[in-house]
Amino acid sequence: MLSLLSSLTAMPAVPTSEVLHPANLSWAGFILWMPLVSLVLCGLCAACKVKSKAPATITVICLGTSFLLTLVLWNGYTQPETILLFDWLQIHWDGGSFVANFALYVDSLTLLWMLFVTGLGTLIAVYASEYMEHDVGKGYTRFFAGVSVFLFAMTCLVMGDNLLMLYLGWEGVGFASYWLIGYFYQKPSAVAAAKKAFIVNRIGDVGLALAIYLIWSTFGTVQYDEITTVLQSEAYDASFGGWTVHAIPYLLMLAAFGKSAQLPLYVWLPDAMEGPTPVSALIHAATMVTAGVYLIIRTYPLFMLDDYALPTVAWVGGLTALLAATIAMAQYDIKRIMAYSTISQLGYMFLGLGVVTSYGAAYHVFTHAFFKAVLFLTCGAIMHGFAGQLDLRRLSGLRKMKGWKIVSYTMLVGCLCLAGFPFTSGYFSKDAILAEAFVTQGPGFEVLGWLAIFTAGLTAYYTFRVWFRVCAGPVHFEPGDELHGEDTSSFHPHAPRFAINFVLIVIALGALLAALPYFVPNETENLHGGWVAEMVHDSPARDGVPGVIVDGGQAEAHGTINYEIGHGDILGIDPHKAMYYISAIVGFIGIGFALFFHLYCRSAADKLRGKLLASRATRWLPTAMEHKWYVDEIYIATIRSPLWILGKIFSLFDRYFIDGALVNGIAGLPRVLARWFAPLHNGAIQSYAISMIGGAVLITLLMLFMPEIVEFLQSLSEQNASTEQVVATLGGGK
Amino acid sequence: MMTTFAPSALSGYLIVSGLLLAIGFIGFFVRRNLIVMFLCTELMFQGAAIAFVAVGRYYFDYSGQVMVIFILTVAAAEAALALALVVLLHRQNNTLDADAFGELQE
Amino acid sequence: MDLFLPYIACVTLALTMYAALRPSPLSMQVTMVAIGVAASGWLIGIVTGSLSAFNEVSHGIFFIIFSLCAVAAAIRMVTHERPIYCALYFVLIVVSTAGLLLMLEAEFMAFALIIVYAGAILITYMFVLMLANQAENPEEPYSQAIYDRIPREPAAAVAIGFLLLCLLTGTVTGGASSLPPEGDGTSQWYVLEKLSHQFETNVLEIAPDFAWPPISEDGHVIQFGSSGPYIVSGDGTVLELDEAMLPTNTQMVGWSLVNDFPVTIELAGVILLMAMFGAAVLARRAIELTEKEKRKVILGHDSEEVGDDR
Amino acid sequence: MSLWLLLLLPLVGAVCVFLANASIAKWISLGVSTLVFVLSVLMAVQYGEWGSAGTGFASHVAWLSQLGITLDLGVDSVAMLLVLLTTLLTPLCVWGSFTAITSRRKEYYAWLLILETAMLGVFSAQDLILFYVSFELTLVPMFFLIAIYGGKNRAHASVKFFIYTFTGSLFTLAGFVYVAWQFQLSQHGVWSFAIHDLSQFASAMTASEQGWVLLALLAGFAVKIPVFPVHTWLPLAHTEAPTAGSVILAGVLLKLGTFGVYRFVLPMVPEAVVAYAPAIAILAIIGILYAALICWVQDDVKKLVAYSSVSHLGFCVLGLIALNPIGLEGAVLYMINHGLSTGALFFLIGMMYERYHTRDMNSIGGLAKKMPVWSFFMVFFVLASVGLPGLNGFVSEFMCLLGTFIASGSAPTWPGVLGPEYAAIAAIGMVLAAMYLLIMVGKVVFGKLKEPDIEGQHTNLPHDVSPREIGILVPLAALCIWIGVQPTVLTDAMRGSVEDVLAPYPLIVQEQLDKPETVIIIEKEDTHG
Repeated sequence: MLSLLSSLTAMPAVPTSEVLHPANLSWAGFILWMPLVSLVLCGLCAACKVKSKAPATITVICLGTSFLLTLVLWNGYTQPETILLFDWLQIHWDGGSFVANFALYVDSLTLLWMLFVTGLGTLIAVYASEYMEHDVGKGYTRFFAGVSVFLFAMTCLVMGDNLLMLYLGWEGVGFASYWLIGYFYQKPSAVAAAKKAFIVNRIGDVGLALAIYLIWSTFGTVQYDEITTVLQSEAYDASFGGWTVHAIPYLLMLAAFGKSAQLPLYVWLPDAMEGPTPVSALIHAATMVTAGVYLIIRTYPLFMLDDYALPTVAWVGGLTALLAATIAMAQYDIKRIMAYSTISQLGYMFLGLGVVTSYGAAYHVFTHAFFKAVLFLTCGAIMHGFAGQLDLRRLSGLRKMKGWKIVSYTMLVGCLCLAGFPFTSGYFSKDAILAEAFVTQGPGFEVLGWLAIFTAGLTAYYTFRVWFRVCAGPVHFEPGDELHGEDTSSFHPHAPRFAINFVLIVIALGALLAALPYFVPNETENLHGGWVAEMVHDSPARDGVPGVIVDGGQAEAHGTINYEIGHGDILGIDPHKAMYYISAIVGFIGIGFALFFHLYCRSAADKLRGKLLASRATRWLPTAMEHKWYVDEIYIATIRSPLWILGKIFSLFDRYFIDGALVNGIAGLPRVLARWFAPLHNGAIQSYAISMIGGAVLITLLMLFMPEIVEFLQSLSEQNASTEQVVATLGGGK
Repeated sequence: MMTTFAPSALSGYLIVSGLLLAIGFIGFFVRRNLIVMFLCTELMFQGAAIAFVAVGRYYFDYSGQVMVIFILTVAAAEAALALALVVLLHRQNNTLDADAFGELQE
Repeated sequence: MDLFLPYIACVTLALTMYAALRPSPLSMQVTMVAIGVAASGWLIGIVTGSLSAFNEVSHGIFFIIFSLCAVAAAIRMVTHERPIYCALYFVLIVVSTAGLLLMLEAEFMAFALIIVYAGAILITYMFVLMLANQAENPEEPYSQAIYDRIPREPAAAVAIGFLLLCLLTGTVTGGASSLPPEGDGTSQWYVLEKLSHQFETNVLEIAPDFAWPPISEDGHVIQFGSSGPYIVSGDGTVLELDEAMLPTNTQMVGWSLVNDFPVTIELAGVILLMAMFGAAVLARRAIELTEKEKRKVILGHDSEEVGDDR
Repeated sequence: MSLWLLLLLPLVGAVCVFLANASIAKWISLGVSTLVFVLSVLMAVQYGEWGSAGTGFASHVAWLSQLGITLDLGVDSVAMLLVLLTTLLTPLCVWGSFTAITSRRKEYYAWLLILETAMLGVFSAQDLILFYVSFELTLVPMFFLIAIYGGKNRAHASVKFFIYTFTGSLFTLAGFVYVAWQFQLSQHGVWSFAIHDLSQFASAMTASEQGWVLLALLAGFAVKIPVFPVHTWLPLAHTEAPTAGSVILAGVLLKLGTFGVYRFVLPMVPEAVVAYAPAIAILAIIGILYAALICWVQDDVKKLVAYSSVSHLGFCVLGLIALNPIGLEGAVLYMINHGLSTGALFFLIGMMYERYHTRDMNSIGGLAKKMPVWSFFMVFFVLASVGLPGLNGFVSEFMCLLGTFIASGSAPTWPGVLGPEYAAIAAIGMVLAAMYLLIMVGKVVFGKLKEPDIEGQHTNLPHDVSPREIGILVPLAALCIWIGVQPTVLTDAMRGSVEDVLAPYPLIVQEQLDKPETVIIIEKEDTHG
């Protein structure tokens, strides 16, 4: 509320020159303010100890308003606009300034992101109003306040017109994530997961902060449009910025990898599933984790400045996708499977960015947001209904149970999309990335392409492993441990009611319809890829849109980078066409394996596992996969524990060496000296007399021999001077 | 008119005064009887008095003798007060040992 | 070698002092005092040079006698284990000092010293000593209190004391030659000038027809010529002045006291007064009164009932 | 003259408190300190030098004119901001002590008010001696606050606090006197202790002289800040001090050191600052990382926050010696922000301690269930401390690091002697800060409810924070948000003073940068010859 007020009252101290302030767009600020209003109202609810569903209503209305405003903004969008809300951080001095206003930058990329962020946000808030109802009066308000904070921060992140706004949102979503993961704050694992998420993200944040410093010191600004202007200006040449332009993309990468859970910073995301499921769906699947992708797309021109920046992104993305997929195959907790699947899909997106198809990445973000939200929300519904049961071995045949049909079939939709089943949205978006891996020439991109195709197969397998286990097969279930006073034997699943079902259907439809934009004809010439491509094309990331020749001007000016587009092929066929068939085949193979092992012959899966475990040569494979390749353990052993031990050592060092030996030692010196002189002050008057006389004698002696002493000292200094003179003469002589 | 006074004669007087001062000091330090200690300070006063008068004589300056008058004054005052204190202390501890009054000592 | 002779004397004296401070029989004590006196005499002799340094030989002889007497008495006083004897030896010191002062033509001070010290202060000391010291058996060799018999750290005291003495000796022997020139005695004549009544009387006694007052020049009436001081009258008569006209030493001291140190003498008076008060307050003995007696003092009668409000 | 009113009012209040009945002492001191706060706010409104380099409310009173010592007062905009911080925190401290202090109340409140006078004196002194006297005068009330009202080990802590900081500042005095003496020699015996005169004079001294003066000044200020190797008094003093003492200590007293650097070290000895800046920066960075790692393994919440002060002020020092406006403005902002957020954290820990009589993280936990409002504020201020954007800590931390980052020799307008590598290493501190503070929150606020056995130590305080305690926290929280959202108001306000202080630096840095190369060349020639 306070910041809202100040935004209204704050007068810009220094007029910002570049902002043409179209009055008709200033209402766009309310996209940002509505979540904040919701937060404040939720806060009031908390203060008044409201014990109803009012917070949910408020949040849904506010977020819905945001979504509607976004729609209106999109509808009226013609060209990029900067909308100044208020002056935030403006430091001017003699010879420079650092300006980061609280301003919005609305271009098509922003709108693309905002549409699904606010849309999904609203829907998931509706879902949560039912999902969280058992907490009404206790954590209900807290939950919706957290969601509001998240939406506010995410809006800042996406809509901010400068990197500092992005940083604000960046840390803000991290904090909201901390807040919501730690929602069940009495559960130690939830608290630990929240902490882990925040701290790991913080590592990325440091990268972002340093990148901002570098960008500012290189370009003199942190505003996106001005950076672009500098890059296109004449001041830009091969020697521009020196080493800094090569360091910037790697620092940004660090930030993106942290937020989007890529190697080596992905470890927080699986643990983040400790939060309520709507949170997992909204934050840890659909929106927040795509912030890294957004960051890289937003700063795509900067990535073009270094030869190895984008290949690095590609390789990290590809490897993450593979690693996460292998882990997902061996997990039993369906929510965790979805988490690893998210990491894997995010890996695809980075792969897409790396192989210079920002369009593909953005499109995958878009489709993934829908189908992964569906998957998480169905998981949530199952968890809600079966008292926290998430183990796929203890659930079966859901689709045959009364009231669970919608859940089962929406989940099927999600699975199909995720597996890349032909003509679903995931099929098109994934193909856009895979094909481009073969199109673009880069270090090992072809290998990456094949790896990604293999991973697609794994994806199809683990996805349908879940669905066949949980929704198909004979009816069987065991409740989880979150029984609210119910007995295990008399347990009845709580089938989801209207709100959840409604949201599931809407989002599932969205997931299916997300394929449509691919076919929407766009107005720009020579542009494939439909609506999303157009949205990306209007942004700084247009280099990665098919049909557009990479604007090699900047890149070539800088070095040897040369992404040749359109020359690659796959087995002699045009990659885009080939990929339609290859990925369909791979998907079917994956689904086929899942069908065999998890529907028709479930015992075979256990047998296979048993066989693998029995043989010494292959034992490591399932063990390592089930233990997530021991990455957490490795991190603890190599980073956390050594640092902790270092802290302990420092603590002891501080106490015993610096404080004990140095400080107290020095402070103890006077005491030691005093021990020598203390006998002089023994209280006997005669000893005082003796010291008095002794002093008098000394002083008299000094006075008597003063001339001699002075003479002696003079002779000494003369000697010194003469030595110096000698030295000086010698030195001078040389 | 007074006759002049040779420097070597002055030296003689000063040496005597120094002897008295030194012996008085030794006495003050070694003796433990409070009253004798005071007597020793008086002895040091004597030494000082001789030095004052001798130097005054050397310069025909009578301030030296005036100083001796003040020394007498101080000695008298000191005797009165110190002896009063000694009487008081003796009443308390029934001893004149200076070392016996060490309560304020650390 | 001559340079070190005084110090050798000092060291001898120091060793003697140290020996004398140890508890020892009387004969030993006497021997030590004798050696000490001899060493002191030697020291004084070295410093003074010869008796010719004094204006008259008798002065020199008396100086030697008095000073050795004083030193001997001082050594004895410091080393004697019976406080009464210490006090008596101190009387001897005072008398010797008075003698030395006489040699220095400070008659007033000499007698004042004897009167005030020997007559007043020392008597007080004796009283207190007798008051405080328990009567002891004079026959018993070690009947004195232990704190009178055992000295405290004589070695350190002797060391420091004689370091002091050596220093003084050094100063005196080394510094006598560098002293500023001695006075010429003109100051006495100027004092006479100011004692105008006495001056006039004395002058008119010698030369009754002198035209008083004389002419002053450079602010002074008395002028110094080659043959001594003279004054010039208004009519140009010159009168040579005689030394007998000078004010006496005592007069000079008095003049110096009231002319040069008027405030100091006031202060001395205050100090004495305070000392008197202080001594009275300190030595006052608190009288222990019972409740009954207090009540009697306060109320003026011996009533049990009144004022009993406990 | 109004500064005099500001200075003397608490003193008069202290006398009144001392004379009054013990039961109303707290109300008197609350009234007086609030009055002072209102007065200072009015002054801030009237203050005419915002944004410029001038000194406002200047007044001249002669004191020891033979030595040129005066009682001149006056505040530049940075000092004015710190005056506001002081006058804000003092009434809050008084208010916060209402229930915590039950014995010897009169003296307590009197000492607090005297402390306020001393702190205001430091910020508003225009005379070195007056500054020094005020600087040392802060020790006395603080000493008694710790020694009488502190924890178990209070005697040791208070003595250590006093002697350690006092010893350091004696060197500072020596430095001051040396400069004044040299000034006197150059002025043919005319003494002056006016800060302005001496700054001008000292900056013209030779480089080696400046180096010694810098070391002398830093000896006092570095202990106060505290910089890495001389920090060990701080955790001890914080742990043992009463709540209000800790708040004042963290909120204002530590700022005396950084303010001293701003006011004296930077203008007086620019050449030496340039020469020593890398060394100081390295110490600051060591402090940031070292203290952060120590925080991690602490069990005592208060000690943790105390060490976090050491870590945080490292950023502030970096900003101070970045020698460019953004860094210095960030550092000044850091002083204020650290005062607000860490002060609030100490308040919160005090509230917890009043209820549970323990600060051990192992014996307490999950307080969110029992004290939701308290937990809310705890998390809030921890986040402010961690540097969440939108709150105050972020802005200053960001500016300090940015200042350090761009303070390389190649910077066009404000060359410095630090650079990206310093900022990059210091930025690790941001991760560590999040780590230890969130671990602390995770243990104390979240998790399963764990309460120590408080039998026999019943307090009549409510479970959760009382309205009075909320009243203390809300202004601080509001300021945290306001500064986070509108930092430009403050940075604009201090710009003139900051640039005035930094004005001579670009030239000196440039000279310094040119110098080492020539030296190297000479050495090379020597070896060849």
